[in-house]
Amino acid sequence: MVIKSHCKKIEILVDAPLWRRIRDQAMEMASDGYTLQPTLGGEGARGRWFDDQVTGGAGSKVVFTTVLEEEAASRFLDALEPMLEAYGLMVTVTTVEVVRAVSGPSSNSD
Amino acid sequence: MVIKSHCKKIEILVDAPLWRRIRDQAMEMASDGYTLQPTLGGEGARGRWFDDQVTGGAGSKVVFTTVLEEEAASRFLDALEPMLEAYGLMVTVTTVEVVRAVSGPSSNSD
Amino acid sequence: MVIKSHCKKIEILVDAPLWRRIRDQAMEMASDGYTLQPTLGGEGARGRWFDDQVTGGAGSKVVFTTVLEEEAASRFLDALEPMLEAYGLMVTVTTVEVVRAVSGPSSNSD
Amino acid sequence: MESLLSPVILFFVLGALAAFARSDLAFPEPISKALSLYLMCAIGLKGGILVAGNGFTTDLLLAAVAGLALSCLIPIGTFFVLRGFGRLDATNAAAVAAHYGSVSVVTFIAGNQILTDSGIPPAGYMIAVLALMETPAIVVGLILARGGTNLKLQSGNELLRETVLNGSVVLLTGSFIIGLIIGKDGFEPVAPVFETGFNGLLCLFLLDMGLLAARRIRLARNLTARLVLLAIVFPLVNGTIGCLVGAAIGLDVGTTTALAILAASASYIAVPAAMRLALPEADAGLYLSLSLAVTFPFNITIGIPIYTYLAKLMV
Amino acid sequence: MESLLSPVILFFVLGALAAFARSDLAFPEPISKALSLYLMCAIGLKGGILVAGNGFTTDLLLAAVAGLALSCLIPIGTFFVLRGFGRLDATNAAAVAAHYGSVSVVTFIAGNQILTDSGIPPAGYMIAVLALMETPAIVVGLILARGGTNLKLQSGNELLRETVLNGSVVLLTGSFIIGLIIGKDGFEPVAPVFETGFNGLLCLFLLDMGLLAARRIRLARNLTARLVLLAIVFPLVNGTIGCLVGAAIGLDVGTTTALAILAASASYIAVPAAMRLALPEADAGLYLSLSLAVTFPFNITIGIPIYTYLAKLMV
Amino acid sequence: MESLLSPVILFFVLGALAAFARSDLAFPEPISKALSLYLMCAIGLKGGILVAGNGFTTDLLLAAVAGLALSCLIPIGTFFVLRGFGRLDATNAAAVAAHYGSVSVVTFIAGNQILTDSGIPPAGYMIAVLALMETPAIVVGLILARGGTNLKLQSGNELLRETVLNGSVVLLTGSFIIGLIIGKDGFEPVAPVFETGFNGLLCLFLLDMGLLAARRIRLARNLTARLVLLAIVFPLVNGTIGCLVGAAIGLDVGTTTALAILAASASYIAVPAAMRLALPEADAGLYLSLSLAVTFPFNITIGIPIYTYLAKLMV
Ligand SMILES: Nc1ncnc2c1ncn2[C@@H]1O[C@H](COP(=O)(O)O)[C@@H](O)[C@H]1O
Ligand SMILES: Nc1ncnc2c1ncn2[C@@H]1O[C@H](COP(=O)(O)O)[C@@H](O)[C@H]1O
Ligand SMILES: Nc1ncnc2c1ncn2[C@@H]1O[C@H](COP(=O)(O)O)[C@@H](O)[C@H]1O
Ligand code: NA
Ligand code: NA
Ligand code: NA
Repeated sequence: MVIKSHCKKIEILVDAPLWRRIRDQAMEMASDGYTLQPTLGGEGARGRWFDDQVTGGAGSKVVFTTVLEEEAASRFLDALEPMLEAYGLMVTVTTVEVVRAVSGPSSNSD
Repeated sequence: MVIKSHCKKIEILVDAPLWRRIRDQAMEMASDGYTLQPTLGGEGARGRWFDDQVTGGAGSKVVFTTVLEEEAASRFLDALEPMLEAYGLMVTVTTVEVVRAVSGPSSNSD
Repeated sequence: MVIKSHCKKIEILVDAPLWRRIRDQAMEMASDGYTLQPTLGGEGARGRWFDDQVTGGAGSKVVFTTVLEEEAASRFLDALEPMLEAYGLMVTVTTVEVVRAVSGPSSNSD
Repeated sequence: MESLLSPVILFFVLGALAAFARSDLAFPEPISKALSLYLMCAIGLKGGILVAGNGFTTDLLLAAVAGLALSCLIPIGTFFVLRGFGRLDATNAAAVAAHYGSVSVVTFIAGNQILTDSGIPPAGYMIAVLALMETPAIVVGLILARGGTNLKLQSGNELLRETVLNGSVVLLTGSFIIGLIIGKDGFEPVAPVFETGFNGLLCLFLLDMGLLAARRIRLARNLTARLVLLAIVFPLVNGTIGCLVGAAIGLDVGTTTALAILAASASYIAVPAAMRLALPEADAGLYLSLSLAVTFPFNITIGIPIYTYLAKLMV
Repeated sequence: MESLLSPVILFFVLGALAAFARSDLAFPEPISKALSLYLMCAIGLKGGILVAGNGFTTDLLLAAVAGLALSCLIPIGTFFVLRGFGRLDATNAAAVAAHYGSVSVVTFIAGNQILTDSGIPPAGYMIAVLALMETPAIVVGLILARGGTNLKLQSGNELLRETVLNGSVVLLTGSFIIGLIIGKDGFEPVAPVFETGFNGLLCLFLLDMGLLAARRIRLARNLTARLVLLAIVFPLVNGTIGCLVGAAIGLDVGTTTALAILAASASYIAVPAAMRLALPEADAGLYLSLSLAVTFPFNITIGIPIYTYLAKLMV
Repeated sequence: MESLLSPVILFFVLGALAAFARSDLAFPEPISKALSLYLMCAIGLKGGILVAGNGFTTDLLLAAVAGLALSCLIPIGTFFVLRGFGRLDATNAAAVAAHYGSVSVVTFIAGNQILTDSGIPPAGYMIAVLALMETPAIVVGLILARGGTNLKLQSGNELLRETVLNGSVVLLTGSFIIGLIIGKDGFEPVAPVFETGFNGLLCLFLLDMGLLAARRIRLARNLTARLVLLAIVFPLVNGTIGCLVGAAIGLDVGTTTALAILAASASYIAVPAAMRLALPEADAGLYLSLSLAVTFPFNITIGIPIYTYLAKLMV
């Protein structure tokens, strides 16, 4: 059992058609994995939205989560910068411990 | 890019028919947004439940998430108090950093 | 209103057919509840997966969340150890505050 | 007893057995929801077309008044029995009472099918009566609860949305009106979906309801023997009253039985969400278990044949 | 006006009214998606079978060329009107223009149904024209946008996937080809689902679209009166152009009307996701509101009768 | 080769091509699940009604014994080949072997359809044989695995739930029994959904399976050339054995072919979840890829015509 402290869980609320770009960015930044979760709707400065599968997901969002080590996380956030405005991303960063069988959240670790 | 530290992510597990009341409360407390996520089921002191869309969601729950600054968060929690018991809410509060293009999680901020 | 600090929110990404075993383990460790959430897909060292309900959920995962007090949490994590490898679990532990109407996250508490 | 061997009932029993045996058989929730929307559309259309054919008759008016009266009075009776014999507090008694005053669309549909197969189809206008009976009991329930607690709906708006604007009420009423407008001829091109497919899809839905009802009973807590007993006595008593009223106002056997089924049945589609909103401190597990896991299976299997028998006696 | 009282339109109106009244009536999203997939399969098959029966004709070729030309030219016209009168920036104008150059499968299907019921069915090959018109406007829109911004698709791969490999395009084209292969005889065993059930399922889908369109308009922001006006003027102008072109190349009344409907309609299934990817800084709420919440209901209720009338005048 | 051009197969190919081309075409998961539940209901009912008509015959008994024997023995053979030639460890070999011993309902249904269209329909009781063959291989697989590892099911309860109480087994068996009870007459009112609609919905499901199978192959890891080869050799060998056994016990051509299809097919609905539970350390991606992404498409397109040919030779 490996418990890795001080990892960063980065959760990104992103429009459904755009999540693959976030993934590509994350995988480049030494992330070794991600998980996608569905949403039902929400509201923010850009208005209200609800999940709707008819319009090809143009108005729907998903939560993209990746857990990274501190340093990789900050590089990833920097890489996200140009997308923040254009894609209307909502990003939260939480400090977590990760428990896995063998390696840690990033491949080049302990 | 604006990185705001020490924000509070408040996640509320609430019965599907009641989430709009939580939203109204949150929006009053200077929250500038929220996100809803689906659940599959769960168990607690009030027993076990599973998602069931036939009975109008009376037995289903959703996760209502809103990110607030520290002070707004504690006002929001106070405002939730009368609902905690009646609605059977399960509330968790996590300290997070928020990364957005421009403003922070609450409209009246930096 | 009871606000309990320093609780541990344990989130476990687990294959859909296996979540009941995690629950049994959690309920034994003085957890007083859990919540299940759906996922859409993900990727890790064991490859990529996507939600697929036809194959009996063999390839799908769910997020099992339980909030425990610190000491119960570490006992729970120890009990999970043998499953980490075999089940391919991804576990994150976050420190949270819990707000409930009456008791705390574990039944034998303040 | 023949009707107990109809595919519709057999699928319900299959679902219930599967859930009791703890099989992992389950319908995806969106499918359950879609099937229930479909059934309401189809039954609404059918009602509208029948009424379009026969016109608005005095029978319709009498049945409507009778239905409305039953849905307002039944909650009052059940409320006091639940308070007394059932030992529930006012809020829970009122919430449960509202379910029994309202109606179960699926019970009505199953009954309608069985009666039609037995050669005594209820009048088409009973579908309008069904729609009328869905919501008044919610309001009566809230008035009853208000005697016992200070909590109320945060806005009249919410009450409106959860009663007359409740999805199932809107769909049933809307389809009924569309049926009135298009009539038999306009219905023809859509009949393959809404008529020919009805029985088969009803089977699938009842399979699902069997699963849901049995699963609900396994989750049930706070279900005392007294309450379970009441969940069987209520439909028997209300069904008998329905028969008496139907016979008194001169309805035919099938239509009288339909009125009895409406009186006997307890809502589990329209009312639960309304109660969760209006009386959040009531125990949702309780009213869902009673209406969905006890009264519904009872009516589907045993109740409907009894009400049919009684109606035949009385009319 | 008869067609306004067809069940298909009435269900659309029911959905829209329910959403405006803020009823909680809603279809589960997977069901909406499944219904739209079903409709595309069914219409594709039908087109293929009709063309298999009649062979590839010069009419088909002419209509295809006309359709392609319209879907390339319409975005250019709308783009400049949106920039000028509509006061949109280049990115948003281009994104909206792409929607109007492309087509709405559901509007086409509803029109097809109405025309067939009125005894002037469009030629089967119009379904091939429909498929051809889905994607060119996306490319034209991107070229128009490129004048105003530096952002582009991250890879040609993505553009390909979002245009010719877009799910709805693949399904429509694939079913069309299957229809061509199996022909009338091979279709028979699957006809109960894809033909007999079509009308009824279309009703359910349009009920859902009424809900979605009205809900979308309630969420709309940044919708100026000028833009709403354009979302009504565009279909009228493009529909008229479609009629003129159809008449000019010698199509019959039904087929001309179908071409007009294609020209007049705005995509809300294939194009929005492509635009979200290709022009992420454009306002998705804006183009969805215009195409789904304004133009679509306009075409379904008022537009189609107008184009039919014009086609009858011109042909 | 005619059968390769049936709509059912063409839709499967369309789905596979769309997924290979990385189109974003996808069915919502609840719809896939619902379609598979529907197909199991429909095929179960059909089997029950056919057996109700013909009674329990010695043929039925012989076929049942043969089916049971095959489903117990096939995993043993495949296990050792997977260990040796396939180079898998005991756990993975056992998990894969269980899939090949069990059956694929969808392959059976597609084969049944094709045989019926070719005028050699299999006996109705083969649907009972299908149900019987679903679970024994799971138990055999676990016994085989136990030789190589200490891990076991945490409770016999779980094993029970995942074998005889597995959703698809319960639904198939339950519908079969309902079919037995209601017979041909009771089936009539539900036939439009369960019979008339069957072919069309099967097309939609196979479109979806084409998408899933191809997507699965794109995700596959640890798939060696040796294993892919085995996933083609296994159905060929098992199918041939099935033909031999069917001919030996005196079944007709269609029924022999059906037995061969059952032997040749590999489960991907009932077994995977059971294996995930019972042998969690086995690689789910591996057994899903082999059964769903290699053997299933092979059987659907090439295998079934071969088994039909062999059966015609041998019977
Ligand atoms: N304070 C917040 N808490 C939770 N979710 C938020 C918050 N602000 C924005 N969001 C989510 O992020 C989406 C985009 O935000 P915005 O760009 O502000 O419209 C919203 O629609 C919400 O779903
Ligand atoms: N310790 C916990 N961890 C995670 N979820 C919980 C916990 N306790 C309660 N819940 C969730 O909150 C719901 C209501 O809790 P209760 O009021 O205790 O029945 C439960 O059904 C669970 O879904
Ligand atoms: N760094 C990570 N961040 C988020 N999710 C992850 C991460 N690593 C793995 N996962 C999830 O856990 C699953 C199993 O991981 P693995 O065992 O590495 O294949 C993956 O398919 C992902 O859904
Ligand atoms: Na009642
Ligand atoms: Na157009
Ligand atoms: Na087999």
